[in-house]
Amino acid sequence: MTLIRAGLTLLFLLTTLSSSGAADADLRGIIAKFATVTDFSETGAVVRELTATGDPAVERPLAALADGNLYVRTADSMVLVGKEGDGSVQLFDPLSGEAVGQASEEDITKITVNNTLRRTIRDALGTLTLGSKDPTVRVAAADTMFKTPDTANIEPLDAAIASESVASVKALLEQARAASILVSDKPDADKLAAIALIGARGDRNAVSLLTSVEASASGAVKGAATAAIASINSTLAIWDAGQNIWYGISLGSVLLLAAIGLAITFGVMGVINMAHGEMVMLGAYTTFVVQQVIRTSFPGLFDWSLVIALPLAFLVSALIGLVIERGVIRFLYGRPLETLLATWGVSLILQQAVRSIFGPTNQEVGNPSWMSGSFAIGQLAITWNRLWILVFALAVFGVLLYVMKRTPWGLQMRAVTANRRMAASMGIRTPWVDALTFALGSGIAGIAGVALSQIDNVSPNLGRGYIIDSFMVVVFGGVGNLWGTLVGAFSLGIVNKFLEPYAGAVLGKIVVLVLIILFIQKRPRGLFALKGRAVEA
Amino acid sequence: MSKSNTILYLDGVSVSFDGFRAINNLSLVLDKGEMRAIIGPNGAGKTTMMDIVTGKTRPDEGEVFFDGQVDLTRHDEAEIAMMGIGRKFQKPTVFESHTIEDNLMLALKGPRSIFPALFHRRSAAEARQIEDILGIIRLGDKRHELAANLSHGQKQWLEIGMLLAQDPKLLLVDEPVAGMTDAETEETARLLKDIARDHSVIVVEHDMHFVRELGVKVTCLHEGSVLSEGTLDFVSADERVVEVYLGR
Amino acid sequence: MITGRFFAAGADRRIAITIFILLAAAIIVPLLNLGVSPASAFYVPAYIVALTGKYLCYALLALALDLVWGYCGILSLGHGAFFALGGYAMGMYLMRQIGSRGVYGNPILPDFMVFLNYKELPWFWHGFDHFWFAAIMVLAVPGLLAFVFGWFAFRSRVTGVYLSIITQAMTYALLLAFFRNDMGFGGNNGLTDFKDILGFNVQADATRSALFAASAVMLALAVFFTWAIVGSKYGKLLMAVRDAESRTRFLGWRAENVKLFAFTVSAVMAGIAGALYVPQVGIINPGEFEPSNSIEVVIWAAVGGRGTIVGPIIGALLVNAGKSWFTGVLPELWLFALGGLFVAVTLLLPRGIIGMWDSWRGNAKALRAASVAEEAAKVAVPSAISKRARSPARNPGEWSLSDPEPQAAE
Amino acid sequence: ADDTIKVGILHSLSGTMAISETTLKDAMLMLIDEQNAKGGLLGKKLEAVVVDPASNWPLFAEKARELISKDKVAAVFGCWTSVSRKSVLPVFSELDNILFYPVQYEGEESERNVFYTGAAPNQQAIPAVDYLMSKDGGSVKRWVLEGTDYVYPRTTNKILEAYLKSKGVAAEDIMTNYTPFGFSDWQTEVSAIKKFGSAGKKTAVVSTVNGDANVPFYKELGNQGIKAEDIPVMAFSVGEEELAGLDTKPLVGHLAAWNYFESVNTPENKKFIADWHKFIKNNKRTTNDPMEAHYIGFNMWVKAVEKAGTTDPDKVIDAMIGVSVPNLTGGYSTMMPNHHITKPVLIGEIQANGQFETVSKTPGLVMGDEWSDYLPDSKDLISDWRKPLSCGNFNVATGKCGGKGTN
Amino acid sequence: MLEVSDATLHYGAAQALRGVSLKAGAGKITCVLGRNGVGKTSLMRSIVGHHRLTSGSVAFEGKALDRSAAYDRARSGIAFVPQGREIFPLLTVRENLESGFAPLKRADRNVPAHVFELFPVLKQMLGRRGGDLSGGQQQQLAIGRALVMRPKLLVLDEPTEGIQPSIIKDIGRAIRYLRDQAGIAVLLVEQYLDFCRELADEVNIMDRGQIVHTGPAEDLDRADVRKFLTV
Ligand SMILES: Nc1ncnc2c1ncn2[C@@H]1O[C@H](COP(=O)(O)OP(=O)(O)OP(=O)(O)O)[C@@H](O)[C@H]1O
Ligand SMILES: Nc1ncnc2c1ncn2[C@@H]1O[C@H](COP(=O)(O)OP(=O)(O)OP(=O)(O)O)[C@@H](O)[C@H]1O
Ligand SMILES: NC(N)=O
Ligand SMILES: [Mg+2]
Ligand SMILES: [Mg+2]
Repeated sequence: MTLIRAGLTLLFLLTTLSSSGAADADLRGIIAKFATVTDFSETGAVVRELTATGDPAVERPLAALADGNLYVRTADSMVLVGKEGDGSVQLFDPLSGEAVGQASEEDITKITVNNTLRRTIRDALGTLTLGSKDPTVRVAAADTMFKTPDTANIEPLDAAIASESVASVKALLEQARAASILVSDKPDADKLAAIALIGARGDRNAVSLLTSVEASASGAVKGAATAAIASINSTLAIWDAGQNIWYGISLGSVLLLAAIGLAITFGVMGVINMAHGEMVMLGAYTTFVVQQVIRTSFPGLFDWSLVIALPLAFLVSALIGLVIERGVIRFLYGRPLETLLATWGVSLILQQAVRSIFGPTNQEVGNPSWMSGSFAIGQLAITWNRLWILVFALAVFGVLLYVMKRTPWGLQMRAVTANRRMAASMGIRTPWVDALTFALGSGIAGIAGVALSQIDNVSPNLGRGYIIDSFMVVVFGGVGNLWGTLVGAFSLGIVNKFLEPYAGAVLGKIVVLVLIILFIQKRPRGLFALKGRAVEA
Repeated sequence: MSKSNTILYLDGVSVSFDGFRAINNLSLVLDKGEMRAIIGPNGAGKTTMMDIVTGKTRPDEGEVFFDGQVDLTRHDEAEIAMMGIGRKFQKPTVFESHTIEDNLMLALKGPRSIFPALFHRRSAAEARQIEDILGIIRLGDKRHELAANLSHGQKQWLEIGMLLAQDPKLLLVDEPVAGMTDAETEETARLLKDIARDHSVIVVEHDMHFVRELGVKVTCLHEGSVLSEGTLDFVSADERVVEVYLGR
Repeated sequence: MITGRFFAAGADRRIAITIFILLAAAIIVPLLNLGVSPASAFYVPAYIVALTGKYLCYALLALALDLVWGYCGILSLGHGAFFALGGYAMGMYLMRQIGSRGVYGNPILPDFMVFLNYKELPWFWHGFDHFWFAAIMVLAVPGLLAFVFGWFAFRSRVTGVYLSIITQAMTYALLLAFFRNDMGFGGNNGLTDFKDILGFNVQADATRSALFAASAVMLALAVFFTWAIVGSKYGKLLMAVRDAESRTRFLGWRAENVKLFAFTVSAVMAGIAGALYVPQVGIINPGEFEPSNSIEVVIWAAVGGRGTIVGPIIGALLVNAGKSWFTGVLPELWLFALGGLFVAVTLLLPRGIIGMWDSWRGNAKALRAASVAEEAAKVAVPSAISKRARSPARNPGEWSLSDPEPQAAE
Repeated sequence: ADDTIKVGILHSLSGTMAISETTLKDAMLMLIDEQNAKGGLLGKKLEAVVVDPASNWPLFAEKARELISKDKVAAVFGCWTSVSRKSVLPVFSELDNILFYPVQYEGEESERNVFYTGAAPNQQAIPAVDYLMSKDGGSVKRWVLEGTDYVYPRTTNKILEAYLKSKGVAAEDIMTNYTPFGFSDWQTEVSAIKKFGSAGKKTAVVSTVNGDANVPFYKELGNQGIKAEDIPVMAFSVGEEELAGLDTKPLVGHLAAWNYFESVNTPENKKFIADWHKFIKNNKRTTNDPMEAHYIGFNMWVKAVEKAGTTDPDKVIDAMIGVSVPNLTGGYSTMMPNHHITKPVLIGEIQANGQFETVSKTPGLVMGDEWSDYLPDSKDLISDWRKPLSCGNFNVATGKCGGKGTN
Repeated sequence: MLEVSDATLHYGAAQALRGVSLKAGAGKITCVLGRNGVGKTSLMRSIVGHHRLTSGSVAFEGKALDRSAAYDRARSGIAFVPQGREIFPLLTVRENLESGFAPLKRADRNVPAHVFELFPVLKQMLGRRGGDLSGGQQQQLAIGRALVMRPKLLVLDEPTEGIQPSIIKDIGRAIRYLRDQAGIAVLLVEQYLDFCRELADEVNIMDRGQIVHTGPAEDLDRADVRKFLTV
């Protein structure tokens, strides 16, 4: 490792002195050696040789190698960058990047890499790209160098700091430099300053670095490191609590989404809807089908796939819900318990139908780019998919609440489910209201499926995984009360996530269940229990 | 006021629901063996008062004593019923999937724990009692029918029958003649007067003919407290009662 | 006294027939298995004995559930837990009977404890080397759990769907707990590899026949006891509590005790079913706590006709036989068949097989029992919807005739 | 009737395990078809008897009994989870039939009537950890053992813990965590891994997370940005089938240890894949390790039946030992006296196309070790089903068959 | 306006109505009396469509209703105040009233002022849940709710049950007002003889599932008529 560093430093110096770099032919000579490597250590050796040339031009072949895109053409042992298309591979020159034709997969051999090599290349590229024009690349470089401190990094970093114009990048570079100072034999004063700088960074990487300093250093430096670690850890503890809340909220939003359709079909209509989970599943499969069509026919629209899937999933599930209501449920009003039996049967049928049509295995539903990755608020990493699911869950909740409380349809729904016969005598078309209400609940389950496809398996078993939790949420919150479902979902989510770090996921879940049981003793009609004569009936 | 000779003693009782005061500083005393008629506008708190006495609703404040010494606020429905307070509900509530006879059997006075019930066999005395009650409520020919199949008025009668079977010391009767014909109303009045000979009774009714028939002291509630009390003539002459209740 | 009633003229003929069939089966099936040559047309293969023995245990479980659900309106979605606990108690006995015949040859510790590095038997495993102790535990553990659980829940007046869901939470929590290897019950693999029961080889045909006979007799006994309970004044009270709980309170009955008794008895019955089940299937694993298992029990009872004694038994036998058969002949489509069956039963036989049978025969008395079942609906769903459930009693299967009038004690 | 030889297939086609097991049922049907195309066995056609034990353990036992007693099958290929195997074991020994069990498992078992064609812990877990400790594997110093809470992960982790400690890993450098079946909210766990991994030592996760829980686990790993270069995850239950439900681009470099990868480049494998695609009529369907195990097991059975000249289980069981058939990774697998087979161990990295790329392969074949050398109570046990020993738990210390006995 | 002819109704095996024929004309108050359990409620429920007649027919404004559902009957102008109130317990008083908007045109969707004049308590309690009201208040709500529908035929099943005397008088005035001003038909089941006598244009007396007498209100004083009402 240090050897590479030394080489890199040399290279850095060379490149800064003479920007022309090593001769093109030399590089090609080295690259050609990839054609004959037989194992990872040989590949590693070639990589080292390549980086030692110090030519920024090596970035292209190295990056390709790390991404698994470097190939050897069997016919002439040429080493080329490849880009997989359908059926064939586009080939490019590794240095110039010019297209040099196509090949089928049989005609070329991929040069394999493993994690160790990938990391080596990444580190090497990190240093190489310290002078990149793109600030994000420089940030990445600084980050890499922070995580892999080395005395040899100090000088290139000094140079980079001197020429850095963006203040935030500069701070990162300085931290990277401080990291390297800590592993150097610089005087303690420098190291103390470095610790202060790193302490200010306040993240886990800083703790990780300081921990190793603490272990190796002595005297004032050790003390400073200990103090810095303690101070970072105490702030991190606060962030941890914040993180638990966030995890709880996001788990809550998933529970809410899963349960909210049930809050209609069960909570409002009183149908013990065991097929609810399958409605969610249908929504997820709709997403899958939409993405399949997009992948094969309109690849450009992939980022829109969820937006397209939402209304479709609603329609698919609502339609199936409508069929179930007209075909089965409507004969069971007044016999709510039998709905359990019938919908259980329906759920078996739907599950098996999906299994027969799509197969028993998981289907791949991709995350659009805006649903991927994460961003940080302080030390809090928030993943985009969770955030969007939260926003989405709240939006669905809001709309539903509006429909139920503010529209004539909502009023009729509630009247019909309270007393179907009397509602009919008020001129309400009860069959319509029943059918549409069940379809609404089912449709909402369907759109929940779109969101859940982003974080869970899309398989015929998807629904079964949510049905118990959904009932638990609806009942815990208080049947027939939408707000109860909301608060129930979030409180169960948060309690669960606070317990998990201490009790572990299994015990945590057990504790939550026991808490639910105990809580119901205190409030036998759920969190948002309706009180008074009206309900005691 | 001395509690000792009273069967029911309410003093300063208040209860509110979500801020609405249904019973407001209500004081009411019923002597042993007395029958009292309670009238008052819809929503005056008559049913709520019964809820308080039978343990269904807990008062926010005030004293409720039974038989001079038992603090009813410390007991639950079953205990209160066991002490000897029986109730007929405003809306008839019977066990719909049981026959008329079984409804009465379950109400019959007797031990109220599980094992006696498990090994219970109907005694001749019980059978006779049920027979008598069936006669009184004129449902003898329907004795083997499910209570669910009774008309509204018949359910009223069955409830009265269950109350008789319970044989409580104090009877709370909420609107017994609602839905009855005039003839039946008279019948019911006779029946209640009969019962009142050795029981204490509170009757709530809106039917003034019926109340007159009973010929007992009348209390008129309004907005959760006593508005007027005395003989029916006295109360119906009260301007305020006419204003809020009887109408012109 | 109770027996007197049974043999009296008023005894329900159907109950008598059921008990007779069960007792006859307890004698005849073992005879046909052990005493008849395998070549004979009357020979009952051991495979069938084992299978039907298992169904009988399910039937007993369904009957136990029906006592609380059909007659008392407590829709327990956690009865599988009592069944499983009874099964575990028996499984622990059977594990201890293995002795040093386990793969590690440890005379004290069951195999799973050996390879999970247990040094000694956990305290709660003590005593299970005695059958009598295990037998007591089979009754006591489910009974006690039900008693404690019910004591809290009924006193707090948890009813309807809320009760259903906390029973479900209970079985779910137990599922997770028993999955944990740290619990000392063998984790996911559960307890298996049984050798002897009361000194007899569990694999032997004779033992299997004996277990079958025991299950049949136990079910017959349970039928008799359920019948006696349901027919007593307490049974009437049970139904009264189901229909108008608060009204019973105003008559001076302690509804919570009424329910608690039935719930505990039912849990004990379920525990016995589990205990008989385990030696016959050869394994007990936390999967038995699966909430969906408990839901299935509800479905058996519903298919057969809840609120009747024979109904749940028929439902359990039928659904499980169907499942065995379908999974063999239609391995890839059987869920369609089973799901279709459930839908069809609900639509075409609204009160289960027995309920429908009765109303076809216009049998007024049975009609009442079935209508009674209808009432149970009240438990599952809150507020007004449940109310309407009560009335199809008056005109089977047609909600429009129902009377939504709230039955509350106003 | 007597003109066919029946073969039982006991894999769940519904319920939670259908997701994994259905493929094996199809693979078996394919193998049986192919054998019939080659003329069957002992001059008779093979006939598959498929039943659905529906992911329900007692039902496994019932169906096994049905297959053997009613359908009179000559052998059964089936089960996935250990508990399903445990559930049917007594049935197989009582009715004396043969079960081929194709899935990697925790070991600690050797039954006369069962042939274990999946990996024992030493054929998967130990080599995987060895790889991670090696320079190529990144010289891992700190370990997260993440598993689903059931016997296989528990036992495997127990063995691994003992093994790691024997290699000088400190207790505080091992973090063990269990989650329930089908767990789907991995936020806390993944962030704990991240935290554990930031202690300045090279960290890896060894995952025995089972089945459905994997997809959300990997999705969360990807989203929280845990890169294989930083904290690689080595899985024992994630194969091509599981990856098919995932976008693997963010997961490139994470690892799995198996005895077979679809990507293995051998003529046998090419043919197998081609046959599979033809049989299942879908070119996208992947192959995986348990399929190979059935491939090996089935061919061994065929060979043993031919050797014995009969399908009589007793004779076939004896004939099985020593049978050697080609596996799909370019060598031969042999049935050992302990009813486990020899296999190569492959470590693969996940690629963007959902396949694994082999980054390490044991030089020779590894023999399945039923009794772990790293557990105190089983290290003295061996299994040898050859006569005259014929014992699944022979104690070399006491010289007796029947386990360890009291100590 | 409303014509019931030869209606029979069975509950399972039990017969509740035995060939009942009845007319209720527009601008008239038609009263039905009878002892408990004679079939009054059964008849009303058959008219509004809760029960399907075993035989016989119901015609409204000349159109046969036998095949139409309860909501279509409501939409054609029949409003019902059932025995036992049947208000929607979890809906607020306002929502209970608004549930009568369903058959109305958008422009008509308001609560007529006379509802609140008649039952001022409803105005005070608009936000309270229907189920929380006292029995008499619920009864007032049930009547008010029916009036919101602007019916042509108002079917009232014992509307005075549990209502305080002053409001009974108001209800009587209201019914008369509706008859005279709006010209609607009123079909009234009553036990309260005085109330009936005061209001009715015509009385029908039922006994054991049959109409045994039809005539003007004054007939109620005849002994041969009275006998049907005594025990
Ligand atoms: N749970 C509750 N929530 C809100 N208000 C309530 C509740 N229970 C009763 N009330 C109100 O309390 C008042 C008293 O009701 P109560 O039933 O006691 O009247 P009442 O005197 O029996 O009337 P009626 O003669 O109509 O039966 C009514 O205005 C009612 O609306
Ligand atoms: N749902 C039902 N099922 C079976 N029988 C019923 C049903 N409803 C009512 N009955 C019976 O039908 C007869 C008529 O009942 P109905 O309710 O029409 O009487 P009613 O004249 O309205 O009496 P009341 O004045 O008491 O309200 C009664 O004998 C009653 O027992
Ligand atoms: N054996 C397993 N993977 O359960
Ligand atoms: Mg009242
Ligand atoms: Mg009536």
